[in-house]
Parts: sequence; structure tokens; C-alpha cells
Amino acid sequence: MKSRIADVTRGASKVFTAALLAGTILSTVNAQPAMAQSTVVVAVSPLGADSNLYWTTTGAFILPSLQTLVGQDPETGKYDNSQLAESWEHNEDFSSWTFRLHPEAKFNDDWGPVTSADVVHSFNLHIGDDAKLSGISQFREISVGAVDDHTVQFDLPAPDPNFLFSHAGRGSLAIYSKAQFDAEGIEGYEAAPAGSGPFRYEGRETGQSITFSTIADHWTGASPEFDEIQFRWVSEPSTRMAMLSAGEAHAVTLPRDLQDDAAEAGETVLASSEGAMQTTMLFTGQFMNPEAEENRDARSYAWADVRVREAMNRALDRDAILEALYGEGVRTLPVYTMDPRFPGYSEEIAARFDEAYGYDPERAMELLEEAGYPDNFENPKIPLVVTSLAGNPEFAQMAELVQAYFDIAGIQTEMREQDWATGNTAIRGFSADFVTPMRNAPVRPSALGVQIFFTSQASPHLDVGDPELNKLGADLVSETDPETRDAMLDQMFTRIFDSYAHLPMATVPASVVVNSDLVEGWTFPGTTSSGLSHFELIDLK
Amino acid sequence: MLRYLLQRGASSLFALLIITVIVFSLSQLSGSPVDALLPDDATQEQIDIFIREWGLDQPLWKQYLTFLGNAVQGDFGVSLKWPGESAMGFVLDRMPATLRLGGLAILITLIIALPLGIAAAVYKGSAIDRIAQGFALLGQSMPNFWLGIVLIWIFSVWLGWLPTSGIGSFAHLILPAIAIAWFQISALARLTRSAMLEVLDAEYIKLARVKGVSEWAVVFKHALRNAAVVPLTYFGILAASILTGSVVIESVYSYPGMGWVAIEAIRGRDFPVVQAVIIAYAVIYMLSNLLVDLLYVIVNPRIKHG
Amino acid sequence: MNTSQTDALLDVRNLKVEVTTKAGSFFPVNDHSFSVKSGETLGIVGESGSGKSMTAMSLMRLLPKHAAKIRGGSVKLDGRELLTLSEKEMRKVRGADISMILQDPQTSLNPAFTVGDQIKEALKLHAPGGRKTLRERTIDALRRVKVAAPEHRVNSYPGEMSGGMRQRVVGAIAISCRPKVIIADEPTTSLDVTVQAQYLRLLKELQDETGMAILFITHDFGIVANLCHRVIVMYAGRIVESGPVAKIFAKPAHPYTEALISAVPSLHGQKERLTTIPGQPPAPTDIVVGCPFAPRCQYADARCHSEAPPTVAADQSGDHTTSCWRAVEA
Amino acid sequence: MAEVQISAQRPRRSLWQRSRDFPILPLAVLLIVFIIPAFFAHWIALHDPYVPNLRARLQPPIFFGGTWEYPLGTDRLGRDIYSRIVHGAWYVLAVSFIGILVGVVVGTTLGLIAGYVRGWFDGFVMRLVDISLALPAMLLALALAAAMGASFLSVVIVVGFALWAYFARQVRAEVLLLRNADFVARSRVAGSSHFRILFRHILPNVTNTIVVLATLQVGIAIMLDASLSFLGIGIPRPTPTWGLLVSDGRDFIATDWWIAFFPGLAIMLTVLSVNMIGDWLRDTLDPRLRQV
Repeated sequence: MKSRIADVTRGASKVFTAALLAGTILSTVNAQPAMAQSTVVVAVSPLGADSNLYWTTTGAFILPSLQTLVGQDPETGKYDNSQLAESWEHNEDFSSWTFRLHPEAKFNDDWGPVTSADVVHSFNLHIGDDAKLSGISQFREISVGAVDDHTVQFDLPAPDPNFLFSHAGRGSLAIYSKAQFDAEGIEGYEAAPAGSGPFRYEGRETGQSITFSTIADHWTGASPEFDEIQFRWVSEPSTRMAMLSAGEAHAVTLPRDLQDDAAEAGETVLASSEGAMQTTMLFTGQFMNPEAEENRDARSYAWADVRVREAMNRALDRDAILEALYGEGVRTLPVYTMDPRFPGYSEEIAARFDEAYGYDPERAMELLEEAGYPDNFENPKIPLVVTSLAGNPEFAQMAELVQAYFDIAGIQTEMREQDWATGNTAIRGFSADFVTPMRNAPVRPSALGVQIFFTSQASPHLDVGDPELNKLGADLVSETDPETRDAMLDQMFTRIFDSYAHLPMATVPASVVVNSDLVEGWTFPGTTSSGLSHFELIDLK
Repeated sequence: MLRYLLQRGASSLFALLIITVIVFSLSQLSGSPVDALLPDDATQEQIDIFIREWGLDQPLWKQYLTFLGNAVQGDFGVSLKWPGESAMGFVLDRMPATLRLGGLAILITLIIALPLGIAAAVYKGSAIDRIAQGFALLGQSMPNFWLGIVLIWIFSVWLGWLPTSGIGSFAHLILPAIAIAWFQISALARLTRSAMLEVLDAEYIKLARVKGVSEWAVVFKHALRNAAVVPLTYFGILAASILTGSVVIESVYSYPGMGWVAIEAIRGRDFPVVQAVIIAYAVIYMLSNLLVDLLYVIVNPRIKHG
Repeated sequence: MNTSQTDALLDVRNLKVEVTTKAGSFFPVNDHSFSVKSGETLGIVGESGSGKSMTAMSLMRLLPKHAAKIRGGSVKLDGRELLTLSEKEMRKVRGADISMILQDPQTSLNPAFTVGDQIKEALKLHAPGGRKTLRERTIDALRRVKVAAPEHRVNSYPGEMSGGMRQRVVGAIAISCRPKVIIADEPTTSLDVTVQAQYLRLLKELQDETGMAILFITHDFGIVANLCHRVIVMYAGRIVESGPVAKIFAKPAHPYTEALISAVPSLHGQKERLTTIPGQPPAPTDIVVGCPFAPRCQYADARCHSEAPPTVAADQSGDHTTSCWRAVEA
Repeated sequence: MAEVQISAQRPRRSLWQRSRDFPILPLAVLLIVFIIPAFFAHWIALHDPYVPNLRARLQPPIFFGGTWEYPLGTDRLGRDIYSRIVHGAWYVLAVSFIGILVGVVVGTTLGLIAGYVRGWFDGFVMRLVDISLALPAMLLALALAAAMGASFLSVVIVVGFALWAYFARQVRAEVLLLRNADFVARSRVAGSSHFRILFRHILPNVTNTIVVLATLQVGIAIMLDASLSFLGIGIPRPTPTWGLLVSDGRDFIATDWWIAFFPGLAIMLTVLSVNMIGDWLRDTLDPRLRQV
């Protein structure tokens, strides 16, 4: 009996060791075949693009196998007909838009030409209940009809001069093949959606990577010089940097400081030709509402006082902060959501920026004293949100720098380290009581952005509570005359600017670092959510 | 012995039940998935649809019972973050990757720590002992993510021997497994050393020598058999800490295992997946403890009569 | 100790063991010479720390590896020098020619193996045989130490046995290969009196049966009187007296022996309050000038404190020696 | 077991002899790296640990091209690494001390009672121990941070949660041995209340165990703090806990290595010294605990 137990022991430990070994060896068997020579690898922080059904994602990354209606010029970011629409027109009040599709456009894998039916079909999918796309709500009110095989018409409930934005950088509508849907159903999309882009969807490892192969004779004539492109989701910046240095990745996104280090090591930093995002610190709560909201009394927070808000702005040495966060040459942003590319841009405000917002700690302290800060305030402490958001690794530093400058001016702070979703919960629940970093990416047309971030129109939880702004915002919705709109936007920006309604930071280009031994160049406008696009233009050595 | 194991099994099940309560309440506490899964500018309408669809408007106890009822059948619902994936299915998909990584880490740990601990005990006070102890102390005082990154730079970037990150070949497993094993090696080597020292001092070791048993057999037959109980008991904790360690290391190496799922799911407020992954962790832990109990009985026959 | 016995089975000459610790080095076995014949029992008596166990372990060459070293002398078994054997050759001697019974039956059996396995292990090493013969010999060994139902007991774990039974098993292991010499290191200290007596009787019977020599290490002169033919008395690493048991009991030559004998319990076996020797033996690392026992000796004089006594004969026969100034003077 | 076993009854070593093995060097290192900075940060820091100096970003340490102004270099906001480490010591000390205290109090109380009253309560506590060991602390931390926001408190809770089970298990095991000891039986006969027996008679007998275990847990607590910072759920910025410093510098390990290296070194030296002192304490106070 004894020897039996000994045998069992020996047996058990052998089985155990064998199992471990077998598991380990099996994993070698599982190994993927060595990658083809001409695979371009792009490593970025995870974008949450874990579905082939684009409308069920938040729209952070549109599969390069799919196309939208409107394209953008890689150099200037101007709308162009490089995607499915050959041309477009709108009626006088911007409430009806007609797109003419490229007649030669066709889906890959022999799913036939791209027609109006595909657009209507895709549109219906995008406004389904499972849609989570950013900005999709406006689409729900739209009716779409095929005028002919290659012409579609969108009828909008309200005028929208910025409708092209939805079809370009915002990417609210990706065109799927109706033929594939009819043949294979939604499962066909889930397995491998056919698109009309210059790449074919090859497969994904959830949370890990997506791979595309290039199309040989693409209808646009685009001919990338590589066979495959693979996007890898890698959350650690240093790991991405290591991938770049080890030659495992052709292009990676990196935080600013690491970009410098990479450049020093001989890699090349490529910036988008246009600003890809605007950043700011936003005050939350309806702090400009003269009658305290029944939800909460924003005015118990120090930033309800305009003098305190000005002091906060004056306390910041933006040149130094922005250089530390984004490097030299980044543009300071006079008003968040205002952008020279879009209507409503005011030169006058931009010119006044230094005078009104320039670094002046003495003035800040005077203002604080005037306001009776901190003694007159119930809550003199300013809670600053420290958070990390994919694509914005600098947000944590931003909060730290702001805190440091506030401290110098005598503004009390409290750091709130929380994840992005937690902040969102508070904002959506109207219980936010902090100052949080925020980004506008892709840079929305000003009329859209200002509504979202400052008025009660698009997202009431971000409303600053100012009656004047809300009135202007409400009027703007129905106004179609471009000049009147310009004037109204100007008024809104002036109002925001003069009442120091936020802590504007910068307009930042998207940038990637490429391995200079492998990549010659790559031009992209930085107009999408991720800032990346035009992968077919990646120029290899 | 069977009764003993059954008893252990039953109490594990009870513990699992409690864990479901904890997991459920924690995931409730951690906020609404709405904010993690819908875009920043989602409308109220979008939010309402979402809430209704996922039953987030039901009373909590009802949500829990529904959850438990389904969980028993292995159904944790559908992932909110990874559309079209069943929560447990998604976790189970990732499990082999983590088990492979954990298995290799355990293997490395055992292969290095046991001989090291034994050698340190047998040659107590010698250079080997001092090296082993130094190694043990070092291993226990280095944050594992730090080690992980350093390993990437040394072996992937400078030496170019191994891939930096990701999953695929066996080579991809080596660095993360070492990074996970490092701390465990030191802990296990330390334990083995002290357990062996204790045993080597015992009279029966002297008796074995007196009988003319070779030193090799003294160490590996007489001493190890008795000392093994200690590292074995530790095995349960080892398994748990390797799983825990994998949460951080999988993130460093962008290795899509359960740890990665756990972090992504919690950040994304993907309740079903969070619940599934924690339960899966707990089950692995408890199974490995049951295995330990079993091995324990085999290695140490005394317990059978105890 | 000039009584070199040519018929000695185990002959130890001038054995010296040095131990090195952080606190310094010392000689727990200092110039020991003694011998034992077949069928003879030699008692080694002394307080704890006197170097008894160290002597035993050095005979087995099982001193702690780094700390203790044999620094000289010779150990001859049947005329074969043990100290120069290779470790491999020595392993063949251990368990086969010289065997040992350790102090504590509670801990000297390996709890993870059956007693049968532990007996068999020694047999396998020194007298290999088939599975069946090994089993028979194992059972036989158990039978010889009077373990009841040995066929069943071979499958028992030590944890399932009483202390006395375990000590018998330890004995069975020791005699299993029929060694010429058995060293018994206080084998009965932890047993109760009745069991102790039984065990000692058993040892005697086994000796009669096999003619083996026994080195019996103890601190109890009572046992020595019952069991041993000759005795050596140790104090602080030195042999202070040696001779036949009868002579030493009749006329102890060293004051320390005298004190030890007076500490023996009465013949009825009742443990009365014993005469104790005042004071403590010197710490092993202390540098001793003169007779090490002098500080505790009621007869000590100035010379005892300043000069170490030589070893001299205590009577005319020459088989009784001591190292005490009083004997020198006599 | 430093000395050779001379006989079965090894002479007891005096306290003086034992104290000769006292690890002086680790204690000195601990004082210099950890204790003194923790209590005297304001005196020995060179700069304000919170104030960025954007003109002195990423300065290398002295001997690597840097200056005495910033002996260990600066981080990416131009803050002095040395001063940040020095100021961080206090928080590291506080987190590990309070976290372990939480673990000790909870674990010891439950372990004491469980081992003493046995029965269902014992079973219950041991299940809790199982549960707590089966729930990876890191996941709990993530959920907790999401629920209540990361704060000093949440970190302390996580550390306490991660450690209490070890105390409970060890203390219970010892109480099981002690509850039948003579002195317990005597005081029971003498009519002592259970409370009195537990806390006046049994507790003092497990104190050594607790002290030793607690010392050995300091390293684990510091590591845990570092891992939490890595996941972004540690003590919030700008508090320069060492975990945050290492975690913040991790992107720069290959280039501006000093940002993560020196805080890492501080962690290493501290954990190393604490562990060595812990080992010594264990060997001296409670050799039975070798296996923890």
C-alpha cells in the first residue's frame, strides 16, 4: 500500500509536470506563422474598436476597409471626393443634402458596385437601437432616400450647414455592402465586413490587433506599397516605444516626452497637417446660471465667481505649460471649440487673448482678493480631475501643472484621481463639482462644438447655465444664413471668452512616431477621432 | 480522504456564493456602464434605450437573483463592451492564454526556486546560500511592472532576442512569464530554504545518514518529502498571486489574457464580463487549492489518518 | 590509556574534533582514546555538552559539515582505519558495520515513510535482495526487536505507533544489517521507566544473540551499572576516567565520577532528589587552564586550577585510568 | 541555527548573544532612506516637491551630466526627484503602516475569536479567509477605485484587505494551540471571562507572531501601493508616493532612466532592509514562523 502511494505521488507529480510542459509546448504549436515581409505595423493605445459593426462602437476608429461618403485632403483637411461621394449639394437652408456616388466605386471581394441602396441600408443599421456612435442621435431624425442608383438624398429636420462633418472626420456613417448583408446577414459583417476602401479586412484578435490586406487594383487607384497593415492595441507607451525601437512596429503613437526621446534616438515624428484636437480644462456645473439650479448650487463653488475664473486663467503660464505638455510650436487656443477652419472664428478674440488671458500672477492675486477668496467661499478648494484617456496621456500632467500654478497664485486645489468614466458619470448625473480636462477630437465645426460643451442644446449636462449662451444656442439651431450664424457664433465665443467660462489650452496636431529605417513619410490631416487616417499613404523606405 | 475533499469542495462552493454577492455589489458600486460605453455626447434617449436593454432599471435584488440564476448555468450575460460576445465565453476564450502564461510562470518558478531553495538549505552559509538569499530579497523588492519594462528593453530592444509584447509564439511568453515568476521565485525559494533547513535538522535525517543513505537520497528523498508540504501549501497562494500578478504584467506586455480582460472590463464598466472574470479567477484559485489538498494528502500520508 | 587491546573491535586513538563557531573554536572531543571488543558494552557517561554525542558522530563521520572537523587521531574498526576512507566507502560502513540508535524515537523516524520502508532502505543499501526477501528480512528485523504482528506493522507510519514501539523500530533499523558495533545515543531518555527497562533488556538480548559491541551513551549511571561492561566518563570534552564498571562503582577515582554515581537513583527505581553538583561546566569556548572540573570540585587545590592533570592509572591492573591530581598523588 | 548543535540540549543563547546578530546595516539603510525622510522631509528636501520648474525638465542626475542643484535629476515637469522621494517617504510609511494596521486589527481579532470559540464562527472566518485570498486584490482595488474614487483611504483599504487573511490564519492557528495550554485552562478555572482570557492571556502570546508577520508584510504593502499607482488607482497626484514616481517614470526607463530608477531604488532598499530586519525578528522572537 505504501508503494502504491509512492507510485501515485510519482505519477501525480509526473502528470502535473507533463501537463505544464505540454501546455507550454502547445502554445508553441499555436504560434502564428511568421509575418509577411511587407506588413506595416501600427501600434496605438487601445481605441475600443472591438467590433466589426462600426455603429456599435463609439466611433473612435473606423476600419480602413470601410469608407464614408466624404473624404478629406491629407494636406489641408478640406472636404474632398476621395471617398464614396463624387459630388454633393445642399438646398438653401442646409436641410436637404444630396450626394452623388462615384459610379466606379465597388465593394471588395466581388460584392458589386456601391449604390444608393447600400447607403440607405447602412444608414438604417447606424440608427438602430444598438448604435453607440458619437453624434448618431442627430441622424435619427433624418430621412434618407435613393434618388437613383448613385444618388442619395438626406432630408434633415433642421438646417445643418456642418452636415459634411458627419460624413467625413466624425465618421457617423460607414458604408457596408447590402449585397453581403442579403447573402450572409449580420453574421457576415461580424465575420468579415466587405468594404470599399483600399484595404480588405483579414481578421482580428480581440483586444489585440486588427489586420488588413491591401487591394490590388482599387477603384480609387490607391496602391499602398505594402501587402498588409496591422493595428496593434498596446496600452503601455513604453512598450510601444520598445516596439518601435526593436523594429516591430513601423509607426506608434507616443506621449510628448517619449516623442522627444524617440526623435533623439533617430526616429521620425510626424504630425498631422491640421490640428487634430483641442484641449481645455472645463468647469462643471451650471456655474453661470444666475438662479441656482434646483439640481445643485454651482455657485457654492469658487468658479461661480467670474473674478475667480479670471484669476485662474491669469494664474496659468500657458506658454510654459503647453510647451511641457505638447512641445514647441503648439497653438494656444483662445476659445475651446473655436477653430480657424470653421465658420465663427474670430480674429479679434484671438488677438485679445494675451491681454485678457496672459500670464499674470499678480493680477490673479488681486482678483482673488477682490473676490474675497478664499474666505467668502463655502468651498474654496478647486477639485482638479486627474485622469487618463486613450489618446490623451498628457491629461494627468495637465492637471498637475495647473495645480502647481494655482498654488503659486494662492488658489487652493484638491486632486481627484479618477477614470474617465467616473467623471462622465458625475457630469451626466449633474453632480459634477470639479474642473476636468476635456478634448474636442476630431475638432468639430465650431457651431457643433460650442453647443455641446457650453449650451443646453446637445448635451445639457455640459451646459454652463448661462441664459445668454443658451438663448444664442437655441437660435443658432434654426438659423441658416451663414452671415447671421457667423455673427451669432462670434457673440457666443465672445461671451465665453469674456466671462472666462473655461481654461482653454491648445489646438494640437495628431502625431505618430515612425521608425526612420522603415518609413519615409506619411501625410494625414488629423481630422478623425483617432487623428489617424490615409493609411494608404504610408510611404516605406 | 474522499470525505475530506468533498468537505473542502463544499466549503469552496459556499465561498464562491459569497464571492458572487461581493462581485455583484462591487460592480454595482463602481458606477453605471452607461458612461463607459456610450460616447461623451450621448443623448438621454440613447441612454434610456441602453438602460432598458440591459435591465439596469430593475431593483438590485432582482438583478442579483437573475444574475445568480444565470451564473449557475454559466451564463453571465452578454458583454457590453465587446458586442456579440457572451461574457463567460469571452473570459474563457482568454483563459488559455492566461493559463499558458501562468503555467509557464509556475514552471519557471518551480524549476528555479525549488533547486535554489534546496541548495541554499543544503549548503547553508555557503556562497550559493548567500546568492540565493540575495536573489530572494531582490526579487521581493522590485515592482513587477518595472521589472517587466526593464526586461523588454534588455531582451527585446537591446539584445533583440525576444518580441516586446503581444501574443503568438512561445517566445512571446518568455518575458512576461519571467516578470511574473520573479517575485514568486524569491518567495518560494525562501520558503523552501527554511522548510528544508527545518527538516534537515531533524533526527530522522540523522538516522538516514546513519543508515548509510547517500547525501543525495537524504536530501531528495527524506528531507524533500517532508519539506515539500510547505511549498505545496504555498502553491494555492502562488497560483492566486500569479493570477493577480498577471493583471499588471499582461497590461505591460499587452498580452490579451484574463488580466487584460479584467482591467478593460472594469474600466469599461462591463458588468457581465467583470463578474465572469472575477468568478473565473476565484474558481481557478479554488480548484488549484483543491489540487493542493489532494497533493497534500498524497505527499503527506499522515493527514489521511488525522 | 596505554592499555592497547589487540583484540579490540573498535579502537579509537587520540581522536580530536574541532568545532568552529562565530564565538570561536574549541575541541569538544579532545584526545579521546578508547576501545571496545565484540560482545562488549562500553558506556560513555557525561553531562550534556560534555562531548558524548560529538564523539559518537565523529565515529560515524557525520559531524556538521562546515563547523566541525576531525583534527587527528585514528578510528579502527576490525583493524581498518575509518578516518581515511572515502565518503563512499564510509557510507558502506554506516548502517552495515557501525550502526546507531538516536535519542528521540518521536522524531528519529521519517513521518512520510512507512516503518517497513525505512528498515528496508538500510537493507537495500547494504544487503540487496529481491523484493520478497527484503520484505521478509524487514519483518524479521521487526520481529527481532519484539514488535507484535510485524507483517502488519511494516505498513504503518511512525505517527501511528507509540513511543516505545517507535524506539524498537529504530532499534530494528540499527540491527537490520547485523552491524558489528552499535552506538546507542541516550536511546531511552524520552521513554518512561518501564518501557526503558524493557528496551534495555531487549538490547542486551540482541547483543547476546549477535555478539555485537555496544557504545552506550548516557548521562545516567544507573543504566551504566545495569548494562555496561566498561565505562568512560567525560567532562568538558575530555575523558576524565575510564575502567570496568564494577571498579568504577566500587572506587571512583575522579571526583566528577564520584558525584555522578551519587546522583544515581536508589535501586528501587524511585527518582529521589539527587545529589547535584554545584556550578556549571565551562562553556565550550572558554579557555580552560588547569583541570576543567576544578571550579566545581570540592577537593580542588591551587594546582588543580593552574595545571591540567595527566591521565594516570587508578590502580595496579592498568584497566582503570583517570586524570586527576589526586590520583597522581596517590 | 548559526551555531553547531553540540548536544540535544542546546544552551540557551543570551539576549546579548542574539542581539549581536542584529542587522545594523539594514537598520541604517532604513533610517537613511525611509524613516528620516518620512519625518524630516521638510528639512532635508532641496526643492518643493510639487512645484514644476519647466525650464529644468528632465535634468540628468549628478555624475551623469547633471548638477548639484538636482542631485538625482528632475522629472518631466522639472521637479526634483530627490525632493520628491524624500517627501514621498511619509506617504509610503503612512500607507504601509495604516494598511498593515488595518490588516492586523481585523485579521487578529477575527483569528483570535475564530480560534477560541471554534464552531460555526471559525468555519465562517476561515471561509472569509478563503474568499479574500481568492479575490485578487488588484481587481478589488480597481472596482473599489471605480466605486469610491482612488484616494489614500481606498489604498489603505486595499492593503488591509490584501493582508488581513494572512494574520487571521496565522493567529487562529496559534490560538488553536494555545487555547488548551495550562495557563488558559487555569484562568478559565479561575473564572476569567472569555474576553479577558482572549485579550489578556492569549493575545500577548501571539504578539510576537503578529509583529514578525507585520514586518514581513511591509514589503508587500509597498509593492501593492506601487502596483496600484501603475494602474492609476493609487494615492492621487501630485502626492509623490514612490509607487507613483516609479509608475510615472516607467515610460522613460530606456531614456530618462533616473525618473523611475531612484524611486525604484528607494523602494528596493526599504523593502530589502525591512525584510532583513523582519527575518532577524522572526528568527529571534519566533522561530516557528520560519515558514511565513
